[in-house]
Amino acid sequence: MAERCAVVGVGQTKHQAKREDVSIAGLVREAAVRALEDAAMDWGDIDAVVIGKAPDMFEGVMMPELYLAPALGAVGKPMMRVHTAGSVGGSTAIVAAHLVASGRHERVLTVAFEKQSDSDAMWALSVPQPFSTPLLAGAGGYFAPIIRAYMRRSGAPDHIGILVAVKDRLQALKNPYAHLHIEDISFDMVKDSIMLWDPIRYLETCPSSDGAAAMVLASERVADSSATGRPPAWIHGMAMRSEPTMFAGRDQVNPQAGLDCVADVYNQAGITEPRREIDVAEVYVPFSWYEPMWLENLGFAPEGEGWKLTDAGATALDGGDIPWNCSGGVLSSNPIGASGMLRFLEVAMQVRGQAGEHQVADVRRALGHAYGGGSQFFSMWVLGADKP
Amino acid sequence: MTDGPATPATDGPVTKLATPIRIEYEYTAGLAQSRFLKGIAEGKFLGQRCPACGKVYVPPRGSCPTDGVATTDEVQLGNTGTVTTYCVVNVPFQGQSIEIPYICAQILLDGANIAFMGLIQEIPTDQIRMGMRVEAVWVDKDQLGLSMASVKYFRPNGEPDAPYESFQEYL
Amino acid sequence: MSPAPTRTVRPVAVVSFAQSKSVRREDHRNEVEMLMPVVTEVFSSIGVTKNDMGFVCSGSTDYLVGAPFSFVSALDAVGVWPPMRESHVEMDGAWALYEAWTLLQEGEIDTALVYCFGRSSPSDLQRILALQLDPYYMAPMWPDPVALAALQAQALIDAGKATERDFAAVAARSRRDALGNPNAQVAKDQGPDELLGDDYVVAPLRRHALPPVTDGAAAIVLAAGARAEALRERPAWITGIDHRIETHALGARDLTTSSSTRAAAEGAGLFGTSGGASVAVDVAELHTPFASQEIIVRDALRLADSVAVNPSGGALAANALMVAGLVRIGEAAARIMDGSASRAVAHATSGPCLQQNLVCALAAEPPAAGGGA
Amino acid sequence: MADSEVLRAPHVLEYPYLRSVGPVIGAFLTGLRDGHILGARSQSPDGAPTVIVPPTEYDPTTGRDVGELVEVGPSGVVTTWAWASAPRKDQPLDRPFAWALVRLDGADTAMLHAVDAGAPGAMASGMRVTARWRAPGERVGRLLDIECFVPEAAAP
Repeated sequence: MAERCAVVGVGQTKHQAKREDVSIAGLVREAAVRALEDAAMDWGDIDAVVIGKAPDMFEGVMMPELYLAPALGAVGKPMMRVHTAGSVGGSTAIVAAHLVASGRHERVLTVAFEKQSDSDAMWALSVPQPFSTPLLAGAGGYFAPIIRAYMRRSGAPDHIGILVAVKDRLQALKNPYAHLHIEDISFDMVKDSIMLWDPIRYLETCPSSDGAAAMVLASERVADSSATGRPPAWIHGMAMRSEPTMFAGRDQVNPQAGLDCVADVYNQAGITEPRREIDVAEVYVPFSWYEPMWLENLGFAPEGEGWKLTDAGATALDGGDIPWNCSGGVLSSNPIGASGMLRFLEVAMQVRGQAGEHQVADVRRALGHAYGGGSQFFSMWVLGADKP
Repeated sequence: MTDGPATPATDGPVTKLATPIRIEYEYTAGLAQSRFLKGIAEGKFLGQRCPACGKVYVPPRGSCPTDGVATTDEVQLGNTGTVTTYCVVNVPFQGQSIEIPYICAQILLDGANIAFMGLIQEIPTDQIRMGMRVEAVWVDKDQLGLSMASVKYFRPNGEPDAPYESFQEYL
Repeated sequence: MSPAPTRTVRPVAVVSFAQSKSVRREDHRNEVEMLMPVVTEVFSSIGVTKNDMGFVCSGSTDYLVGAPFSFVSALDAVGVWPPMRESHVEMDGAWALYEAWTLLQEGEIDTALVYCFGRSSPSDLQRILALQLDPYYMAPMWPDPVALAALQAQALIDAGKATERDFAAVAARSRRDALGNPNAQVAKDQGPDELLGDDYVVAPLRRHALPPVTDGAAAIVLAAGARAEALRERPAWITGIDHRIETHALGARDLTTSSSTRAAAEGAGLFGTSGGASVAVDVAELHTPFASQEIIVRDALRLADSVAVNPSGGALAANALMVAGLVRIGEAAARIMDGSASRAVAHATSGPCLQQNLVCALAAEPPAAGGGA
Repeated sequence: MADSEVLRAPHVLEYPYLRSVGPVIGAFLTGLRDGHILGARSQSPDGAPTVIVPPTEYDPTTGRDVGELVEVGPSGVVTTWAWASAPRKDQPLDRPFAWALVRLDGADTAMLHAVDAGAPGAMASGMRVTARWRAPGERVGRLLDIECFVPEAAAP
């Protein structure tokens, strides 16, 4: 009963630590205007706007969609604001896509952003609460023990995380929008970087970025008559799943919500052998070790064997059979609220053949993935070059 | 905090605007957290059991996250537990006075069905292991208060390591 | 924008509604503890559990709690295990309901839980809401929502559209009607003349024209088609729902009208195909926190004089931030479910001076298949 | 458990946000520091030329990019007002004042600011007001470089 929906325009900012040349609205408009230009549309063509970002405390603006409505051409239109923690960029795109899939609208602009340099990400993510004296160890202190549990369970050797960190930074060199461009990135450079949260080294972590991402989603009728000269990227499947932050017996290494979410998406897309049927994936990897963990969670490798794909170079743009994060991924650009949408957007670029130097040849189907909270909120979509 | 108040540019274009924000709240701990903290102030760990699934949560949050029902049955837990997993922190954090490197571990208290994050001391950082048995070291009685700061840290208690199978479902 | 092809609207109804008793200060419970009994009740009253829900969607804001990710622990009040389809909007629960309604349109799921919570008491709402404003040009002056609503009220007076006595009459009627609402926070029987003796808070708004500061939570279960009929003898069918936003720049708006409410009402089919000079629903629940705003929204919805407006007492009787909009939909649906109304309209608002508005039309009869929404 | 047994504690959410402002807001704030008020040329939805004050990078109604900046004010008309008899923390004035939307001469939109009028009886929609500037040395490039507006008749 759902209507077909496709991505017909994408836009993103140059991501960097501090975008001191723009206001919040200026940052968001930079991505939105590029998406409209890519879709060969103007503000007036858009039926509705869906915006997402992580906590409002990053910018100190409560429900900033109110202030941003005119900046996004939303005056007189429906506008929604999504917040699902780190997965929000993906969830926002999915909420927007449902506005089309439900038959509600034909052209929806979806935007996600973070301008964390207006404050300090470390502060905003861990505002201390009374009565709790949290062991101050940052996000890495939360995720490092989970990574150690993965290493124990899988028997993965120590160098796997380094391989991912090098691969994604090499790929970022081919993406002009990426925040980190480390020209001389090497195995030894990552290996010798400071061990922040053993087993996580400094260069195995994501940066903190200002940035925004935007897409125009369209109905079949609009996508078929698109004047952009680029093919639409059709949604073959999309899903969200959530589970509680903590509960007795919770598997944080291979979360059930991730398993359920990807099973739903593959089922919608008719995918039974993801490694063979998916040509490229953009997966939310904020710490390098999450690549092998998600390779298993997303069905590209049996449980305990994801690291073997990484080790064999299967996930590299250069020579791999299932390239992951050709854009450089979250390890190279991390405007938190937009990071998930960038994954969704990058696979649209791959399917539409507009990824430039980091383009994979002949992409027919691609997986975009985001997660957030304590590995508990998941959003994913599969895009394809063919109409589903 | 990385930036102090803006110092105004007296000439040249204005590129920054300082907008300090301060909001004051009265935080209410709620029933479950209040019970837990009062236990802490008496030097004991109080958890709550879910009436539906029987799992024991500590610190309790008043509801079972999988059943969505109130957890009202109070359970006193022991002072010992098992390290399920850990990391070694080598980076200083603002507001954190512990000397680096230090060990951050997930600790499964005996009788509990959920692990929580705690500091491990009195052991070199390269000797921490998954499965290590540990005990809570409390501040002096007259220093006990309504916060987890009443637990100074955990330390090895000398028992043999717990077998991996005994805690693997909590990873 | 070229017109969309005609599409089929899937009938979706409110089949259960629950809310906490609205209080000035929820003294001994945190957000999860306040929400849990509401979720329990919204399920138990129709004999379902969370396992029967195809989707969960919530609305809340971190700034009320003063901590990031405050919606995450609220999930513990539901118990999303095994994993569930779930989403959250940093908006009033009315927009969470809109998201759920949209998903239900696709036909893959038949049920959804919508909930929201807001404790305004821990801090100073007048100060927090200043953070909703343009961060460069308005927020640094810390204008409070009463001041902004007062600018709007004065504009109404200057335009000859209302008087201070009209504001008092709205407040008097709302608080008197609230006497019949066991969940209301402010209810009393005072006439407009008496209320006009109140002091100004920010002139021209006197104390009585302001909403109370409220802690509360609410939940609704939506169900589609036959499932709705199986769960509730008389479901409150959503015949149309839509929302619109206006510019944030107060000085670029006509504050005496609500073009976004009008457009949302048109989108929700409230005016029918005739253009509807006057809308004669049985009940209207309007989320108008300030008495002066009811006059604007009532006009935007073209409500006939016969319509019972805010029989619950409305936002002047209880106004939990992020909750009061969904409560309007719940209250309107409750009138249909209990048989006292056949047609109703509910309205929710967000932002300064009615910047963003949602309109939900409800009826005892399901929407005709094949019609516009 | 009795209410008195529930724990409470003060919690403060505080941060000194330092915002980058971009070219348009930046030019406006620079103008304020230097003692003049700028608006942005734009077009209404029906194409009529307009001037937006305070200026944003985009038109507040159509969302389109704005054009060049032009000087407006420093006097204008109150389009609506509200009397704050008990000003709150951090608001523009610490004595009773009027919040007002002020449409400056040469502008088509009104800006929110304070009017120091002494008493509500001195306020009316349609009245003319003029900016009261802070001393040049106190101006740093923010909206409150205009301390407030005052009734034009009362201006020196």
